[in-house]
Amino acid sequence: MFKNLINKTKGNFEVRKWIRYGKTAILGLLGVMILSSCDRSKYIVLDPKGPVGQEELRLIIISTILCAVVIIPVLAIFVYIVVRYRNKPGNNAPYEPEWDDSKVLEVVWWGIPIVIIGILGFYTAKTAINVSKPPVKDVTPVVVQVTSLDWKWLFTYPGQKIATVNYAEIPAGVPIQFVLTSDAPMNSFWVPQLGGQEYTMPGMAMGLWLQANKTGNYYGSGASFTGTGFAHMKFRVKAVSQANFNKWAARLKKNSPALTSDGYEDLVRPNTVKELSFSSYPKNLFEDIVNKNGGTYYDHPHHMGDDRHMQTTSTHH
Amino acid sequence: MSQSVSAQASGHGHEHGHDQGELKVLGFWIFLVTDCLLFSTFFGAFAVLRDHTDGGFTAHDFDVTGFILETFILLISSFTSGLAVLAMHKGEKNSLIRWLIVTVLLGALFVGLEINEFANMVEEGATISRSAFLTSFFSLVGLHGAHVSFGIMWMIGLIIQLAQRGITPVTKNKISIISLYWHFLDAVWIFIFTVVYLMGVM
Amino acid sequence: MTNHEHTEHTGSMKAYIIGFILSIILTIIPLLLVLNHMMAKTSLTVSILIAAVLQFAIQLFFFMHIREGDGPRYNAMALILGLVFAVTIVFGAIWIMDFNYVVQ
Amino acid sequence: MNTSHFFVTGDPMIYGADVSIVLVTIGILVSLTMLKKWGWLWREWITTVDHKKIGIMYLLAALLMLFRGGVDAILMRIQLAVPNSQFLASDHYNEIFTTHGTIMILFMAMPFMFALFNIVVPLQIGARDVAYPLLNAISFWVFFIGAMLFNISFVIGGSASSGWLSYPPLSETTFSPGPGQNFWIWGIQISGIGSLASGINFAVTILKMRTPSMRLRDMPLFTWSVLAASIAILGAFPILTGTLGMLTIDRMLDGHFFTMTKGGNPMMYVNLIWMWGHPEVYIVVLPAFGVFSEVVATFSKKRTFGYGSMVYSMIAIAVVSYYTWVHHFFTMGAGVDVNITFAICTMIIGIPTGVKVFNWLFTMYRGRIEISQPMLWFLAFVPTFVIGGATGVMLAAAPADYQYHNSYFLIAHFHQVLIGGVVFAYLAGMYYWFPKIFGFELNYTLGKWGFWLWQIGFYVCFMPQYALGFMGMTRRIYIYNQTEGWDMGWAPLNLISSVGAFLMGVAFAFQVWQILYSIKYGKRDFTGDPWDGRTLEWSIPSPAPLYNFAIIPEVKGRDAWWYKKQEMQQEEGYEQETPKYEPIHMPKNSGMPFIMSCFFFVAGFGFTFEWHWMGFLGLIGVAITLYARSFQYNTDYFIPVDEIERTENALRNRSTLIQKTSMEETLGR
Ligand code: HEA
Ligand code: HEA
Ligand SMILES: [Cu+2]
Repeated sequence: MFKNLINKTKGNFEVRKWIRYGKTAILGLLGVMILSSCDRSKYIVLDPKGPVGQEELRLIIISTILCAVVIIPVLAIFVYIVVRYRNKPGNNAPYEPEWDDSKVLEVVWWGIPIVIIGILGFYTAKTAINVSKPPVKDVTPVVVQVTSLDWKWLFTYPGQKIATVNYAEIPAGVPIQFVLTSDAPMNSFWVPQLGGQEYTMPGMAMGLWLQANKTGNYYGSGASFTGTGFAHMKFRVKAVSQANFNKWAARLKKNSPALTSDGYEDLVRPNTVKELSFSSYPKNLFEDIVNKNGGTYYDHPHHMGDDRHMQTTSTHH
Repeated sequence: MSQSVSAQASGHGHEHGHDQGELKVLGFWIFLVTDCLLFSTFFGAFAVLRDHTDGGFTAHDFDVTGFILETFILLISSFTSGLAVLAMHKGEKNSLIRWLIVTVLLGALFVGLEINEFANMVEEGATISRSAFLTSFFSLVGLHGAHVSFGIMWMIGLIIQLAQRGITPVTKNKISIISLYWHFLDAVWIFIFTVVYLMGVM
Repeated sequence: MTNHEHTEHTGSMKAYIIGFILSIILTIIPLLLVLNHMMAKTSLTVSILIAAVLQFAIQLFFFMHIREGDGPRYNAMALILGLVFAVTIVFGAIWIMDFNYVVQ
Repeated sequence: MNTSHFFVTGDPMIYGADVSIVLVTIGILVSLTMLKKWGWLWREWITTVDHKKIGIMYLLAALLMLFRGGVDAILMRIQLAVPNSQFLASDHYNEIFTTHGTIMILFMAMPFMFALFNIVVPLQIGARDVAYPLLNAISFWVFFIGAMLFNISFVIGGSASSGWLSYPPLSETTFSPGPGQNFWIWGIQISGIGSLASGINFAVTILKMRTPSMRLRDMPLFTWSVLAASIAILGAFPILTGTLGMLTIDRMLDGHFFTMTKGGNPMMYVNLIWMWGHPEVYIVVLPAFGVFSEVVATFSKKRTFGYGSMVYSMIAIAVVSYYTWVHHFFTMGAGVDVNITFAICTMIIGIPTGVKVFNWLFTMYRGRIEISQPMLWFLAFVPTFVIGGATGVMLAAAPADYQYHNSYFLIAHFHQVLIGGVVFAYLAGMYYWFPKIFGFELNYTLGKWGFWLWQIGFYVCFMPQYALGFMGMTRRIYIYNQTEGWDMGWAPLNLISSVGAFLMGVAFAFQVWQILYSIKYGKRDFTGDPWDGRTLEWSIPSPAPLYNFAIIPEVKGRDAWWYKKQEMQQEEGYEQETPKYEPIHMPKNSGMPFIMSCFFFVAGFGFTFEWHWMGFLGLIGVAITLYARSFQYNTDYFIPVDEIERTENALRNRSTLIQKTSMEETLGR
């Protein structure tokens, strides 16, 4: 039966060789396609434009290297063993069917991953702590409140008292404290080139530090599924100089319509809209949104803008 | 084809050096452990949501005498189901049936009191859809109540079987299993008593 | 009848009565503590939880006969693992839901 | 409920499905009647409590569901192949990825796994059945009915569309009214009962039903993996039951566990569902590890290296997998301390997994590697799974995950472990144990076509998705490049990915062909031991007789059958002593599991459409069947000695007979 199998294998060798060529060709093609579509700027996660994204990219690279350090040798050993110990006629590699134990080897492969995980764990912790703090200390941050709606993004600026939909302008070089909530199913706020995402959740005001070092238009999108219009929940984050930012805010104050309570009710309705700008919004809009969805049950440790009198009628103390 | 054997002789499986009865008890025990995890899930939700009263009924408003009564009734029924098992081991069928009936009655009383408690709350407007706290309360306590009710139906079935067949290895095994179940429900109640009621009115 | 008499969960009248009395006592103590507001909140919580755990143990040992049976104690192992998981579910949920909102 | 929406309308694809379902059903009913097979179907299959037959039914169901889930996948890939595609509308696409994910994991991977449990475990431990044969049948039927309930949503009522784990508030009535979400809940809830029962059943079977001479440390590694998976099932599935129960309470009773208003907390659902969901993915992968442990040892002709570590690592994975769930929502702001803790716990899983990989490699080391069909899948598994695992570790680095979460990088990761780990392994297991169940092998040439197409298709489909993740493409979008003038350059890679999906589709078609072809022409296995196996299942004829072992086997350590064979060879003229049979105690067939699950169907269907009377009627039916069963005492019988003798002799004669004819055939060819 053994021999039978071997013969069969041989018989199919041609086919296999052919298939293998095919596979190589396709993989090669794939590589070329990937490379050609690869001006690096398309890989926005790998091309961060701010300190948070950079910090995260560093961790991505570290983790990739640490994994590669084990994975590549494993695969090499794997190929070697399979080739060396193939059951084919004339293979005189040693055969020890009873050999099943080696303390040394076992220690090695419990040990190496432990070390790797130790190192990776360390960097993970370090990065996690770093990105939970403002990226630079000596510049006063700007606060932008973000509310995800079905299916659009509302940005309110407590400092400037202006509001936008589906785009946000921010000053470059200034840490931005995004404060996130949702008045619809939870979404996730993601601007890959500035840094990682964070969920927007009803009743909760979540903090996310981001910062752009270069001016430009950055792609942002919702990352957590919210139903029919989800695919259209893209937004633009435009980083400009501080001076231009101030000018822009002033222009909005002057030229744009106000967002009224009724206007907000309109926004809440499930549909998609284009970019909008507003010169003002109802007082405490964001706080009200958070509270109406259960925000009163939590203590909010960081401020939600300049309206610090957030009610904390929380029953637990 | 092959002759059929009465399951009375189902001290079978000697070929494996163990018997069906023991096997079933182990399986049931493991089931109870998983049931315990089911309750934990509801306990977890309750613990997280217990303050989320939305301005309505709070844990301070529980009827203290009601739950104290329920607790003692269930405790006593756990004891009587134990007495039933003792009677069974002594081979006293009538006494066994009697203790089971007492247990069933106590269980029914417990369920009745619980339904009454729920009804009173609902009357006050404290319904399951009033707040997250109440949703988690009714679900957790109701889940336990449903378990007790199920146990009552089951026990009645066993009483009938005992009356029909007397104490056999099979019925014996069934009784051991239900008494396990009954004690388990008592154990779960202890935590409901403590976490839901006592910590609520505290 | 069969050869498995020795594995049966017997337990004696005495054990049941002791168990019963203990569980009554362990129910009354926390009740008194709570109804008479005898302690500060944290210590009160801890005490009544301890009473509950003790009572649970009594059910296990006096009524459910966890110690009996021969061969490996798979039932005890299952129980212990189950309790570890149960604690994880409850306290894990509490810990994770007890937010501080700052990922970044 | 508005009954005018009872049948899903307005889509040619669905009309097509309606028509073909009706036609196929009629076809099946007619042919069963014409061939007078109703009685046979009832006696031999529907009422069976034989673990082998139950295993076969699981296997068929799993393959069917692989097809259904695969068609979903193909539809998604057609939609995503080009930008601005109008092939599927948003809601339809959303339904499809929801059903795809749900079906693939709960109704494909799980039954495939239970198929192997059922087929292999009792045979490997020298048992005549599982601990609770009737419960086993209940598990199957309950699973099957749950799966069917979920599947009919395609044509009746509409499917769920809020993702395979249906996060609230999206899955609450406010945002997902109607039966779709209910189908999802009840389909999973009902089949979940079956999974939990199987977990109990196999845990007890393994602990208690082994042949008395088999110590735990002699157990084959597949059996160990089943034990580990069962432990994880017991820990995880009650949480699923509870969580779905809460969602039901929210939807049916207007509760507020997870709603936005009145104090509900949606994140609590996310927390709970992953307490189940994360162990769940390890539940399906642990038996996969077990399959490969058997395959590698058999086809390397060598003892498994590091048996002890293999066992410990599996138990460790089963337990530690309970402590990693937060890695699915690192970005929900549970705090730095929580994230770091769970990131590290998650990475720790890589350690025992790595140990397993190394031990497989060193099982092959100094062995004699036979590249048979099952082994082929192992060779593909190693690189695929190791890379997929490595990307898992990258995801586990919490702050890096802020950039990967819900992107196509994640999609690529989990398909790589699910397909490379689970699907490859279960297919390997199917090829490996196929002769044991059916008595013939699957054709190698066709199998190789299937294999290579799967491999190429897999890499072509999923490697580009990692890149897409880095390009910022998020999951669950039905369309791209359309709005707001963003051209993110996703089009070429998506096209490539879709090509890969089609290749996998073709691969699957080859496998179906392979099975059909081999039914007729496959090499018959008359030895009972086609691979020169090591464990007990190979010591009995293929297919195994009803009672598996006429004599309960005596085991002298690990790889019992391998050493027994050596013993037989060494002792010149080894003559098995004439066996002295004893009557064998067996459970009787029962229609109760099927009837009960029909009532479950009624209940599930009623609750889905919020026809509560029907739901409760169904539940009462379930209760009554249970009650009736409890009053049944005449449930077992003995197979008498002469019948055993007859069967055994027939088997022996058949094997010599077939041996002869097949020799002639081979010579003739
Ligand atoms: C069979 C299924 C399966 C398996 C086995 C795994 C295995 C792993 N998974 Fe995966 N995972 C899924 C199925 C699976 N996963 C699914 C379905 C999802 C998404 C669900 C959804 O959102 O819809 C997911 C999502 C997911 C996330 C969430 C990401 C997010 O949502 O943002 C994370 C994060 O930590 C993760 C991590 C891991 C890790 C660390 C492993 C580890 O177990 C891998 C271990 C293996 C190895 C590491 C390789 C071999 C080891 C060595 C050779 C030793 C040395 C190696 C090192 C030290 C690096 N997975
Ligand atoms: C075991 C689990 C499993 C398996 C095997 C697969 C298999 C496949 N999956 Fe799936 N997938 C999931 C589990 C799985 N998936 C989960 C859990 C999700 C998340 C869902 C969610 O977001 O909620 C997901 C999501 C998911 C997405 C993301 C959708 C989105 O977010 O928008 C995509 C996209 O490419 C995808 C593709 C595929 C493909 C191409 C296959 C292929 O391997 C399929 C192979 C194909 C076949 C086996 C086809 C057989 C069909 C035929 C033979 C018919 C032939 C017909 C034609 C060729 C027309 N899957
Ligand atoms: Cu996970």
